[in-house]
Amino acid sequence: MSSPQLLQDVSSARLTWLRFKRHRLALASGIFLVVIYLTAGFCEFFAVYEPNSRNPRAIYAPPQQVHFIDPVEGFQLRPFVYGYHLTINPDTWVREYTEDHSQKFPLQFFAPGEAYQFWNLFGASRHFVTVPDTGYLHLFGTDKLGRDIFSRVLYGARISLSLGLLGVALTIVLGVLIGGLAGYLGGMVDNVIQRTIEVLQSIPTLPLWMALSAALPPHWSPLGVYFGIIVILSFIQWTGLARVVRGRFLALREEDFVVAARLLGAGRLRIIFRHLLPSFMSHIITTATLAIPGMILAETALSFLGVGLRAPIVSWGVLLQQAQNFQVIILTPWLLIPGVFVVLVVIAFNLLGDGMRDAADPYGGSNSA
Amino acid sequence: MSGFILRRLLAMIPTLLIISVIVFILIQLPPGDIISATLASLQQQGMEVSTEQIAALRAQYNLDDPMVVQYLRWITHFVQGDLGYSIKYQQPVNTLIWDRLGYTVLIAVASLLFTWALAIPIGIYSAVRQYGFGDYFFTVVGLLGLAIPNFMLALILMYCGYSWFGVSVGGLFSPELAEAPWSSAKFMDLLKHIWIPMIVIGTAGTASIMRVMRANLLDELSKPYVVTARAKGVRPLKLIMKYPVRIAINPFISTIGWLLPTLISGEAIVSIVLNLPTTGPLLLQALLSQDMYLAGSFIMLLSILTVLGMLLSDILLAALDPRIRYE
Amino acid sequence: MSDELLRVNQLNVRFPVMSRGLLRRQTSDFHAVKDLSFHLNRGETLGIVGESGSGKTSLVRALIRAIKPSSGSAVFNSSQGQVDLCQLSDKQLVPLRTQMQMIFQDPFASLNPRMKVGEIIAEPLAIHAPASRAEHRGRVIEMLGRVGLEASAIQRFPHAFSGGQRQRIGIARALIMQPALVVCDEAVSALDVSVQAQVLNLLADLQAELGLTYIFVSHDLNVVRHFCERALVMYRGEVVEEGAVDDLFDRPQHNYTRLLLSAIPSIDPDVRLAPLSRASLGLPIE
Amino acid sequence: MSQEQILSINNLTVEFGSELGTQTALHGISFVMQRGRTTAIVGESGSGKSVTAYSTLRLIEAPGRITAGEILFRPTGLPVFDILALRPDSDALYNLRGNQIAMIFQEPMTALSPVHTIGNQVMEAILTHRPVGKAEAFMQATDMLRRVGINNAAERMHQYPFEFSGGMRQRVVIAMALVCQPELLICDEPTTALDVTIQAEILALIRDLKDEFNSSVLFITHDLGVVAQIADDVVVMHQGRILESGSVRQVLKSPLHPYTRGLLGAMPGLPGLQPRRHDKARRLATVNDSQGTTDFGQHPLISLNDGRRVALPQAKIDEALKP
Amino acid sequence: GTTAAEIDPASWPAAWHQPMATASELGLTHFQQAPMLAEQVAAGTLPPLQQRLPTDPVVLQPINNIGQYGGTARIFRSDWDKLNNLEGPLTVDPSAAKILPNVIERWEYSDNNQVLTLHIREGLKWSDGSAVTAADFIFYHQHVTLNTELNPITAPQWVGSQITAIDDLSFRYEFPQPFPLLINIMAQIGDYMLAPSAFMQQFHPAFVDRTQLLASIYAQGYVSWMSYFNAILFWTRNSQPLAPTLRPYQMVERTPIAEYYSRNPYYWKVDPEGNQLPYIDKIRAEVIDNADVMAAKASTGQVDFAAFEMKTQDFPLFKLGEKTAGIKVLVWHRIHGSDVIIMPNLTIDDSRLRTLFRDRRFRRALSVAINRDEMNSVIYFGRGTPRQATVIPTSRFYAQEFAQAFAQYDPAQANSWLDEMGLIDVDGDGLRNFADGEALTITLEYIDFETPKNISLELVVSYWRAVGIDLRLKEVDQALQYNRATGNLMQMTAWHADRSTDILFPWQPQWYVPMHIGWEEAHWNSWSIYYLSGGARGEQPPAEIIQLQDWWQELTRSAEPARVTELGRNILRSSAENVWTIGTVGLAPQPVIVSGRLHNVPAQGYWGWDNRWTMAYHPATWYLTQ
Ligand SMILES: Nc1ncnc2c1ncn2[C@@H]1O[C@H](COP(=O)(O)OP(=O)(O)OP(=O)(O)O)[C@@H](O)[C@H]1O
Ligand SMILES: Nc1ncnc2c1ncn2[C@@H]1O[C@H](COP(=O)(O)OP(=O)(O)OP(=O)(O)O)[C@@H](O)[C@H]1O
Ligand SMILES: [Mg+2]
Ligand SMILES: [Mg+2]
Repeated sequence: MSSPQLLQDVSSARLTWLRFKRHRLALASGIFLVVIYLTAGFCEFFAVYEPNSRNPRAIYAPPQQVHFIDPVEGFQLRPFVYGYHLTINPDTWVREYTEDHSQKFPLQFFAPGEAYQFWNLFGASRHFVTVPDTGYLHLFGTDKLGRDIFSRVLYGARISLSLGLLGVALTIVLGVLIGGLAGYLGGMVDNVIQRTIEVLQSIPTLPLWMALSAALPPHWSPLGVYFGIIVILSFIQWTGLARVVRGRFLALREEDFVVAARLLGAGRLRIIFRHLLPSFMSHIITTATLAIPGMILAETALSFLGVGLRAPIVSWGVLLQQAQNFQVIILTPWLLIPGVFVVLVVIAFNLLGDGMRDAADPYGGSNSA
Repeated sequence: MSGFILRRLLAMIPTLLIISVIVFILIQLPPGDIISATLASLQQQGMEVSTEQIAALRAQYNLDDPMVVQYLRWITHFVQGDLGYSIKYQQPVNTLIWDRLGYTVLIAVASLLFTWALAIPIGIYSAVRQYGFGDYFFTVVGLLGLAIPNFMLALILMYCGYSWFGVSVGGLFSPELAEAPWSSAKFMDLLKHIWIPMIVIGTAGTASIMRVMRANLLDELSKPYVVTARAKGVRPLKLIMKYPVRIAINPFISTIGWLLPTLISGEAIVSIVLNLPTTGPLLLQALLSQDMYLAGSFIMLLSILTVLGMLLSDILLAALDPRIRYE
Repeated sequence: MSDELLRVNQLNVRFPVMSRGLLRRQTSDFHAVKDLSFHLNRGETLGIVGESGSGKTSLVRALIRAIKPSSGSAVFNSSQGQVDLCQLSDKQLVPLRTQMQMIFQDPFASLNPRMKVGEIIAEPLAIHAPASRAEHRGRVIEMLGRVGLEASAIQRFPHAFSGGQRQRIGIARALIMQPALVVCDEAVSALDVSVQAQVLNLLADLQAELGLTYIFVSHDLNVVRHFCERALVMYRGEVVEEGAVDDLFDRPQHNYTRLLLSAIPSIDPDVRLAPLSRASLGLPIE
Repeated sequence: MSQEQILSINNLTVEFGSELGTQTALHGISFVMQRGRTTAIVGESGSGKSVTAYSTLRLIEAPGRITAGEILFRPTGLPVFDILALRPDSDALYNLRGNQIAMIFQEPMTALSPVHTIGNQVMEAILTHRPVGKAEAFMQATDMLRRVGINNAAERMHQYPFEFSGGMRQRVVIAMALVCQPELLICDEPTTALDVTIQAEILALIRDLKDEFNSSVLFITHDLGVVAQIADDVVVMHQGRILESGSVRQVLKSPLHPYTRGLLGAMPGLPGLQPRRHDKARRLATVNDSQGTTDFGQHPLISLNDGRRVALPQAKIDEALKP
Repeated sequence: GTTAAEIDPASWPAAWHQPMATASELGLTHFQQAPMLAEQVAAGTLPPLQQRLPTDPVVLQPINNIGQYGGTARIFRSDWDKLNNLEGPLTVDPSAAKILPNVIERWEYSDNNQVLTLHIREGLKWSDGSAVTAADFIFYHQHVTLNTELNPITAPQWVGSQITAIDDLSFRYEFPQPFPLLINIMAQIGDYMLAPSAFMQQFHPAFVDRTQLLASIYAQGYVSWMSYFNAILFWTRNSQPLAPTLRPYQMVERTPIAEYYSRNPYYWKVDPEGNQLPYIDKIRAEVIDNADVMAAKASTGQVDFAAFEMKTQDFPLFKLGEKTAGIKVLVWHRIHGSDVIIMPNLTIDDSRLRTLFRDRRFRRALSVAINRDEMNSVIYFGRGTPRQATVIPTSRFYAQEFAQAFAQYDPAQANSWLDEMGLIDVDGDGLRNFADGEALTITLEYIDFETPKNISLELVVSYWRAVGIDLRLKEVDQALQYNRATGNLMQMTAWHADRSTDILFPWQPQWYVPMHIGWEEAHWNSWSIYYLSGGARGEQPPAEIIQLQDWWQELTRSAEPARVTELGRNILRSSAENVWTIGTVGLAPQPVIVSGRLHNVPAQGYWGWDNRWTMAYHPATWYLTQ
């Protein structure tokens, strides 16, 4: 039952937005994702260091605390961190770090720091936040080689997040193309595609991914591996989408407005692009949004198994690979910080997708996938 | 009904055949082969190996036959129940696989039940209290389960299990009981260990099931027959359980089959972290070391399990939904 | 009348019945329209009545080639000469689409919710008469005026209109190419009486104005009697009776027609409804 | 409220909220139903017929809300009470639903759960309200199925809805509603989805059963023909308001309100009540044509001496009453 | 803590440095057995102890206490042979410097070192009670070593060799050339020299009907009699039969989860009080593939002994376990000359890289570009020894300058050598290019195995990047490592420089002389192949390499100690000067985790392949308390 009077003058985009806005969590997630994607996009600027630069004075160093109050000078507006004082405990062999109050590094914003190549386009050295040359800043601590986790998380975000997007883009292309073909052509083609999908879906995903990743030629460059992994992850995922697309195609093909277009003499392409695709675009976008976190998690899983991305590429999965053991929890829990980001992003994408699903398609039946 | 089952069984055959081809290609893909891996491990023990020895070994394992011949040999033996010989473990695959497969199924089923036990009531609750605080709360909790990478959660739980309850780290049994015959003590021991993988794998699937349950229920709740029943004076709890839940359950049953691959995948990761005697760790080893019969048989068996799971869910669905049964 | 627009001969429509399972083979077929023949004159309105499932929709959809009839012929006197609609390929049909159009039952489902009304109505022009957008716009606005909608409607989406208004949009789309033949499959059944009346009036006006020929499918006998000159009564895929509406309604020959007529509830509370029983008419019960 | 009145709706107001604002579905409607009679509500789609029926059983769900009014119900031999005042989880409410008041819905195809047997669903009403065992409930249900004209009722009890044709399903729905012999039966467009021939059978059935059980019926439809055939009293609704009410003859034969007249005029086949010969030149009257508007203002209902009520200014009524 | 390359020999009992004493030498006449066996003897399923022990049992001195019998030791599968140590013909001393008798009581070389005569201890029995005789050696030599089905290519040292029985307990090997190093082999991988012949003949087609044998083997799912034979002999199958052994424990069962071992009732060593060893009744070796899980289990006291897969970097975790789980963390020393050595492939097909790698300045530059002290502190907590790959200090071939050559961190020097070679960064990306401007990248393939290769190499990447060398790492699978190393396909690889003791260095100086092809080394494969094939295949090495091979040839045949030392040093000096391989940090600490209930494990020891890890520390004398 719709209420024509009220709907009169509301555009569909606006209605969708109104509905979406009602999901506070989805809205917040969307904002969070925009922020983190921006940060990832400009990670050279937001990171303090390059992902592979090391601070030999800080191996497995815990996060530095940002201070505002100095014991001598009292409160000061410019926050600062103290340097580390390292002792290796002879009994426990643990590297124990304490704050060295004789070393004080004020945080500087938009100041020059470690030089970098922005997107490999031009050189620059300004960072969002940095400390003077003599000091170091490790907001999330450091890893086994003294690399800054904060910076690595940001660089990792670029890889992991873009991997999700590209993977899903590929999934969509494959899913829509193949599903659409099956749904539109029907008959033999449909049958073959349907069987193929069934077969692919009956093979447990992880073993399949493992097998495929293990098959990536070892002489591929890290970038090649990156794209290889994307292809592998999309290899299974498209099937789900294709099924949905096919189903929708079949259903929509019988919808009156599509029949009407056919009776007007519209050709196949016109029907597909003017009528069918727009009708489930919102559905596809939602599905895609919900599929991205799956990709990100899958990447961490593959990295965990050692068949995913590999150094010097820094992804969240690669970072978590360092954190995959018991000792991390006990001794260096800050190595799990990339995991926190994975969790946040995955949740955010899911909430966003949920919100979009509820908001999308105010007229058409938005039956769940 | 039996005709239905028979038809579905027959339909499985071509699917499985195609899967077997894919699996076979898959395990042939990676560079290197098991013979080199074997030689590598021989060298690890200090033995010297020569090129001639390699050739001899390859001949022993028929590795130089054409692909098609190798495939046919593999699949005919497979069908006869001979899963081949693991070169890495120097054992017939049969002796390696069944226990592990059993535990995999056990864990998968336990996780599935756990997921359902958790997700369905919560899904019902959030549907009934749509947009309430509980709805949001459980959605986020459910998503947390989905979002925490399995291996991380497993590690954290393993640590908690050890430091709070003194559960031995890793494994499905305490060492004393691992090989003991089944007894109540062993069963209790299993329960003491299985909760970690169960929770880890289970929570990963909870979110999606919760969501589907909620969506299905919301869909169902406004269906005319539910309104009809309400108008009959049926009390809310009974009403929900008898109608919407009953029908909203159907999609779940139909997803058992599709869930299995996910569960098995989750199981693989968790088992590697926790060192469970299931297919996951062995499969990883087999894949990495190119033990193709082992890896191939594993993937094949898991796929058969999945296909059977789908069959099972179809049968259950047919049993539950008269419309399908009578078609 | 000599000015014949359409002649249908021995038309059959069958739907394949597929088996489930792996190969989805066709096991049998459902015979929805059986050996149907009739003719239609230019400017005439032919009603088709019958109970649900009797094959009305199948018949008209086959005529307009939304589905492919399995056998028979339907000779159409198009502006290009006589053609057998049943023999043409989809491609060959495209130019003919301007000469025959359909108005759908469901005013909600038949308009693409994602297109603006202007685009919807202009779609036939875009397909068949490539011209400037401005030209199209002019014709669309003119058409909108004819069906009684404001020109401002072109900027809006279908959801902003009531059922009756949407049906007008559908009519505007069907008529913009000035087709000779218009098929209305339950075009007013989903509408409220008063809206139904408006739409029926509109269709009648347009017919007078443009010289249209209608095939009018309905299960409402009163409507058919009001709107059509001739009617076919369909029963289980066959025409059981055909004739001028008044003859048909006043002197039904076939038992099924009698049954139908007896089931029409009179608007007069004093005329009690006394439906004939199927059994007494020798018709099988559901 | 007199003994002869079984139901009295006073100033019922229902609102629906959405992200775009609140929409009032019923603007404080009032009418009474006489015991043992059939009252029909007519009106175009969206006029608030279903909402009225749902309100009577307190079936309005969020985002809908009953914001004002009372629905007084007087079961035979029991004191009158306000349905809207019942607590949402009170026994009285559950006793009301299905036992004292039963409802038949528009869509026979979807009003039955596809995965439960017919027997199960018919028996449910009995088991919910009567202290009887399953065997007894089965007997009663079978009996009721037989009475609504289902052959082999005992066998049919074990079948599923999809094994029934549309007409049969609607019979089952009727049986389900009547099995507890409610005093008030609400039918929300029970025949709209059916073929005319089947509609005729169902209408006859409802009429017969009503007499047999001596129930009162609230019958909702937009088909004036059906109203003429089944109703004793008629309420005409439009956009959440009552425009006219009275006995079926009063309303259909000498309508006062222009809207009612418009509706009647729009029916092909009228006036003259005889099927009219084909006449292309004649246009159907529509509400719009006759009134130039579909907005009938917000006049209060005025009761006339003959028991009818019309929402028109007194002057207009007088004008209309002039021969 | 010590960064001691050398462990004071006095930290072990004096007796361990000598040939093992026997009961008669110590005047022991009464022997006791484990209660577990006493029961079996009482039940009549086992002969009395006296009949099981050899005529004059060997006496082992426990390092701390006389132990107590009983218990099941929980370990990981990778440590099975650390507790159930190899009992070869000969053995080594705790410093991994000397060769000591074991199964073989005495041996004599002929003057020309071409004939080796050996004498087996009297009354020694396999774990099934059958006697150990010369036939067991002869069977192995003639029907395993020289069998072309089991070993299609005879290893060079065995070509032309003969074995002859002298009597039941004495036999001799004869070789066409002098072979003084045979005893090194017999001490280190003696498991490939003898087998319980009576038992194993049942599975050898030379002794039983081949068709029958094959039929039963195929029925069990094996593909060849050879795999079946090996499975029985080396206990790699999961069910009976398992070959009898001389080790302290016999495997009894093998499941996918664990392996089970039970004491060998015929074990031939006793403690100074006459108690038959071992003390511990049983071993359960759990199969775990994930090294992190192992570390977790070991640190929480869930195993009694763990070492092989324990990583140096995990010391803090283990140390934490000392507090929370009552384990002991012993710091042993790996006897690897360098924990990680990097090998540029001098015979790579790519001619430009080859030219580069063959330029000594390049290798030296790469070496001095590495900050070994930092590596030592980052990876080894400062407890390793920064050094090049060379023998360990206890070796007779050791010289400090070999260890220190080009091992000082000196990036300026590295840069100047690289500049001198014309490797200039022409495109300004901070990385050097070939003289013609082409990008210079080097790919290093490795497997992360045994020593901390991954982290070391990650550091190396950053050190080299600092001098403009673009190194890319690729972790590969074992199979791939093998293929690519032996196929001369790798530009660079890394391994750990074991074979750095006097036991193995003279016999397998593979890091210093191209004389071997295996999965470990890839720095001069074509030259090795040329050498091994007698010039038929591979590539002829330059003169200085031929010189190395000649020196080594002479070393293996020479009987004159001074000459041997000189030849060895010649080889090592060449390596020091030429930096054939680039070492990092050696003599690194190896965590050895011992649960609170396991005793008599030496606090210090050398850890490595050369001495078979624990063999010289007599795990049979370790015991469990409850
Ligand atoms: N695509 C199809 N596949 C199979 N059977 C079909 C299909 N379309 C229609 N039918 C069957 O053909 C018969 C005639 O259907 P049709 O839609 O023509 O009837 P109708 O007279 O238009 O009924 P209604 O009044 O309900 O619209 C029906 O029994 C229907 O089930
Ligand atoms: N669930 C709902 N949400 C929002 N608005 C509703 C809802 N149900 C009913 N309404 C509104 O209440 C008004 C009355 O609806 P109602 O269903 O009573 O109409 P009706 O007269 O029964 O129409 P029909 O003949 O189509 O059944 C409608 O305008 C509709 O917009
Ligand atoms: Mg139809
Ligand atoms: Mg309604």
